[in-house]
Amino acid sequence: MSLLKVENLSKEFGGVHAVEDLTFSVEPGHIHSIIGPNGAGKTTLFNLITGVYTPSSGRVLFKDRLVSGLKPYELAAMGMSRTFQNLQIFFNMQAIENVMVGSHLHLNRGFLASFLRLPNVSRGDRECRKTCTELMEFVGLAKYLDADAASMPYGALKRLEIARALAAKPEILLLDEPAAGLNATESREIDEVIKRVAASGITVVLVEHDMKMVMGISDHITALDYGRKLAEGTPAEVRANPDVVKAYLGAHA
Amino acid sequence: MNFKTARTGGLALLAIVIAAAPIGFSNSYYYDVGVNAMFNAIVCVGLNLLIGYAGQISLGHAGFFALGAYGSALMTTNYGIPPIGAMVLSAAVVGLLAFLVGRPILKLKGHYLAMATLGIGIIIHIVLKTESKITGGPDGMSVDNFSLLGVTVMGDRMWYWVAGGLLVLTVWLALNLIDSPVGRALRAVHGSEVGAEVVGVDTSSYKVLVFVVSAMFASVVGSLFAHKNGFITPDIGSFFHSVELVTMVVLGGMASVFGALIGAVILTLLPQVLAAVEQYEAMILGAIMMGTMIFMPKGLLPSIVASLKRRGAGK
Amino acid sequence: MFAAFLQYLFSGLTSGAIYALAGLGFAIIYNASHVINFAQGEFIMIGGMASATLVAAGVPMPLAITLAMIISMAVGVALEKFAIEPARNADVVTIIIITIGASIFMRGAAQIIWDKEFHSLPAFSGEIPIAVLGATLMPQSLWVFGVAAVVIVALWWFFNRTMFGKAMLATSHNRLAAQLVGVGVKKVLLASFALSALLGAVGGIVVTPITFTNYEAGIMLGLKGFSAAVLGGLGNGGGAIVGGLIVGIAEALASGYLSSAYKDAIAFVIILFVLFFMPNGLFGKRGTDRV
Amino acid sequence: MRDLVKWGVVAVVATGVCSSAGTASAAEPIKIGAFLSATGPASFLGEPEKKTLEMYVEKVNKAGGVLGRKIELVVYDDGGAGDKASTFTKRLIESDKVDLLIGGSTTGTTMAAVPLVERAQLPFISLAGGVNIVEPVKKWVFKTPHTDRMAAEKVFADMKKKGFTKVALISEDAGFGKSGHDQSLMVVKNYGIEIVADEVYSPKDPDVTAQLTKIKNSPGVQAVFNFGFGQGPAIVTKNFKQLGMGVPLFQSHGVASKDYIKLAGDATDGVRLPAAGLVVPEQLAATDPQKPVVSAFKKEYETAFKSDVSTFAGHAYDGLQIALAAIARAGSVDKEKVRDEIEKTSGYVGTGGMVSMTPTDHMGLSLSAFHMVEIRKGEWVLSD
Repeated sequence: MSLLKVENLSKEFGGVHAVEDLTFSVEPGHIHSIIGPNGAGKTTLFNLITGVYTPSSGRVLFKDRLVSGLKPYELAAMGMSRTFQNLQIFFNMQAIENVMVGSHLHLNRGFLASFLRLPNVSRGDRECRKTCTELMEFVGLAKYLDADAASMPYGALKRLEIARALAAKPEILLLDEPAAGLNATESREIDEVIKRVAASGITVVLVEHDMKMVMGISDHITALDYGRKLAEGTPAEVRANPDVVKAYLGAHA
Repeated sequence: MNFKTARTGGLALLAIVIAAAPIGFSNSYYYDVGVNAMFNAIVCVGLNLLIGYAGQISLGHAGFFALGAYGSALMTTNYGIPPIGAMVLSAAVVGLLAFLVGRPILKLKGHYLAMATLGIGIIIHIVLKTESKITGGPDGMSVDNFSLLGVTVMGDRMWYWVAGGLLVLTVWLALNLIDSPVGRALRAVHGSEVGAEVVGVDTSSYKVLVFVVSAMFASVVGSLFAHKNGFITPDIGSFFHSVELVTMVVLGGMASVFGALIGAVILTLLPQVLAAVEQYEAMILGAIMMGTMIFMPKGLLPSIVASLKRRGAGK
Repeated sequence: MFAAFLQYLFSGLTSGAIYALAGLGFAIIYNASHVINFAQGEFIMIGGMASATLVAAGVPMPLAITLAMIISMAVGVALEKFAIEPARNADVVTIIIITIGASIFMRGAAQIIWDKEFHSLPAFSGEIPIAVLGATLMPQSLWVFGVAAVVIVALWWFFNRTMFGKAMLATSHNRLAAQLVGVGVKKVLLASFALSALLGAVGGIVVTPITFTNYEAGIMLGLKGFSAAVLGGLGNGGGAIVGGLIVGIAEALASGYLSSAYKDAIAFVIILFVLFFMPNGLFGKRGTDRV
Repeated sequence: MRDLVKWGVVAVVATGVCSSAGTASAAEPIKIGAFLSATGPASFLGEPEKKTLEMYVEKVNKAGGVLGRKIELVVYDDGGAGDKASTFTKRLIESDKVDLLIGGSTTGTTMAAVPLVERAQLPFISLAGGVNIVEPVKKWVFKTPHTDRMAAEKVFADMKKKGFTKVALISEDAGFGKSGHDQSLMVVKNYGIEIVADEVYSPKDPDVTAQLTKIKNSPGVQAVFNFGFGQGPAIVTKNFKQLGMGVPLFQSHGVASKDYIKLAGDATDGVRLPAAGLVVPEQLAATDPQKPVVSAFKKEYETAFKSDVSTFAGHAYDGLQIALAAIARAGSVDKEKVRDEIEKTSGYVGTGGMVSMTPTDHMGLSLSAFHMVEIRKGEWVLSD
């Protein structure tokens, strides 16, 4: 049974099809990568799946439930979380607080309880701080535990977003170019993190340009071009697909 | 860690300052100014939850303040409702109104939100001015004393301790809130709405929530202000008062509970101090506002704290 | 019945054109710097007060008008140089408070430099009303329409046909890119303040024979101008004009057909409704968040 | 450098706060406190009032003061806001420890101060027009200007004399016009006059032809009455002429200042309004006891400030004179005695008319204190 199904999904912006009639599914436990040249519609696809955009047509099923049209926070409650290509960090907060926001759904969110700081709120916060500390260590941010988000370098912020997404305890995690802008060492570290995430049983959907990384860790790959599906299969199959090669290297290849 | 020490230390300091300030008060005028400063501080701490923490501007909060004041005045005078009941009812009505307008309004961003809240405030002001049969119009209306359980709050000294107690309570509540799951969600809304959404924060509800809460803060203080002053005019709901409240928050320091408090106190005292320079009052007030914001763009308290930290680090 | 409607329309157009001129000033500065200048109304006041007092002091009208425009521009440049420029990286709200502080400062200065009394200018073309289909219009209102029209054309020409104007627009779209191609951002900001101060002064001068002026005249005009600019969609000059006219006409029709006591409230209700359905105003750019 | 400036700002704020704490000590002079709307929407009233008080206190002091003591005047600007007026009243009472209070340029600011002066038991002379200031009578509260109601009554009496029975009302929605409007509606029936149109404008509206057109199209309107002050009535008057309304325009005493004529120009021709003798001193009958008083005041004010005198300045003058006379009669600044003496003010001839107060009348002006004045070719013409 597929965890996530995308069926005939389309999105147009003022007549331009960013995503067109796209169908694929993601199996539980997999690392499923979406690849394609710039402008292929990968980020738009993520935005459609996570409820940031509403589709022009087609549908998205998550855990066999129709979810297109739901808000991102509703999807988060169902177990879907993500990171962003353009960082969406809370720069007005500390690093650890960023991660703690990720645990939002798992804490006492009663307004009066928060206002009066009832014992269970402080207890929940203490425990949350502990798990979030572990998560930051998990993604390799141990030295930023006391830092303000605004003072952290780009590479660390990328990982901070992953930690935040993990704090929501998702069943499926969508990572939008987690290695973009990172140097080789940092990329390798992210690579490790993703593998460990997958090993912990979380399904990962990955958009990434770093082909070495994609080919190395993916169970399954969907290749897009101009919003349409170009090819699909195991890394080896996709690598061998002539259309993919053409799309990446141009018609002369 | 940081939060905890700031919370207990700050609260204690605040309580000490409030308790000790009257040593320098030679008569009840000082108490009066003190009460006004603390009333403004309560409104601003509430407003700061909206502006500083959740990052949503409102140029209409004086309207909610005025509704609280007139609600209490009308309910106690015309219907014999006890002041505490009138205060709670007014706050409930204001909360409901804020909820109803908040839903559509808070979808707007930045200057558009400023315009919409400004419009709400002005509409409230116009109604209070025009319906003179009920509100007394621009000439105002008088309000009875505040009494609870047979005790009547009268005189500036008594009000001073009531306002002081409420201010400490408000600061305590606000500090609790910002360091809680709800508070972090609010700050996350400021940081990145979509970032907050994807980890499960229903941002539009939280924006409405904090809008309602800050409006109710303003309403409660409005009610108390009406009882304390004994007479209210629609000016308290004017656009200028709204701008004044926002200025207090921004000047003192956005996203800082104590900053908003300090901003409120300073801007309440300033006109009293500047009254001595008569016609230069407006120029000096304007210059102080500009100067503070140019040299301390983050507001008084955050800038001072940052510069102390720098100095500490430099040693 | 039609004559009454036409008269309401004229009334609305007169007020609306005044609001539109005020709104344009907001739009220009917003365009170049994304700053909302709450001291815009004070430029209008300065234009009106300076010209009125100079004329009263015996200075010939054309010279008085020129001087008033220069004074206002100087104030605009000074505001940018000493208050906006040093804080240009600050939060939007911080800059708003700076401009509010500036408006308080200017009002305070005006009451000392001039006085607190009302001043007027003689109407440019006399005071004999023009009758149109049973309604009447003052010649000065035509001056306001005419000046508004000339200003719009001039601005269009400036922003679309001159190098510097194009550079100003470019800065608004992308500051970094503008810098890369060698457009001085600082110069653009300075120019935008000078330009909108000039525009404010022109507005102040041409409306003073109708509305009179005193040191506080800028408050209301600033508020209405802001409403006009937001209703039309920030950063869109044409939008500010349309927004101003809508506010003015809405007020006049509301006074005529509904309730004059609630005309201002009705105008704000209209603005609120527009914003509910068009969160970026009538002609504002749609903001798309890239995530 | 930046830090220096930063701390400079803090220091200025801090020293300012401290220095204000060290004032207030009762000394020899008689202290008169005033809170006036010298800025804000009512500065039209407050500014001339403030100038007048300052000028005459100085004059009295040059002449040796009262009871051999100098007068010290403490003035605060409430900006027309009730809450500010309330705080400044408290400051005048508690910190400045004034012996007597003058002020409240508007009814709203006056009423905000009333509960405070009643509690503090301090003689208080208001300069505002609202009838509710002295009705019901409050022990410590007096006022000098005519009430809005008297202005309305004077106008309606004049209309009745001219045979008008259907009139339109157009008033500003801020303090002065709003309470004038409400008072007008209250008394109009006594004159057999019907209000057939009732329109409102905001003090800063650039154009009111819409409201006037509505009035014009209301059937049977024989005259229009405008209640307001500042630039509003001038715009009403100009628009009135523009539309060729074809009926007489009546204004309130709110426009009884030359500024109005200056602003509205020849559109004011034929406008009628109730005004104190102050605006037409030279036209008063030689036997009129007001004639010398108002002539002198007008001359002094206009030479001192190079601007035309307004009736609002006169209110302040009257308030000060009544207060000083009462203090002189009381022989001390004993609050109870001064209050009693103010209440006994009788036959005082001021700029507003003959003032004779009683325990039930804390204003002491009669309708005869008002004259009907018509504007002809930019000049006030007495036209009772």
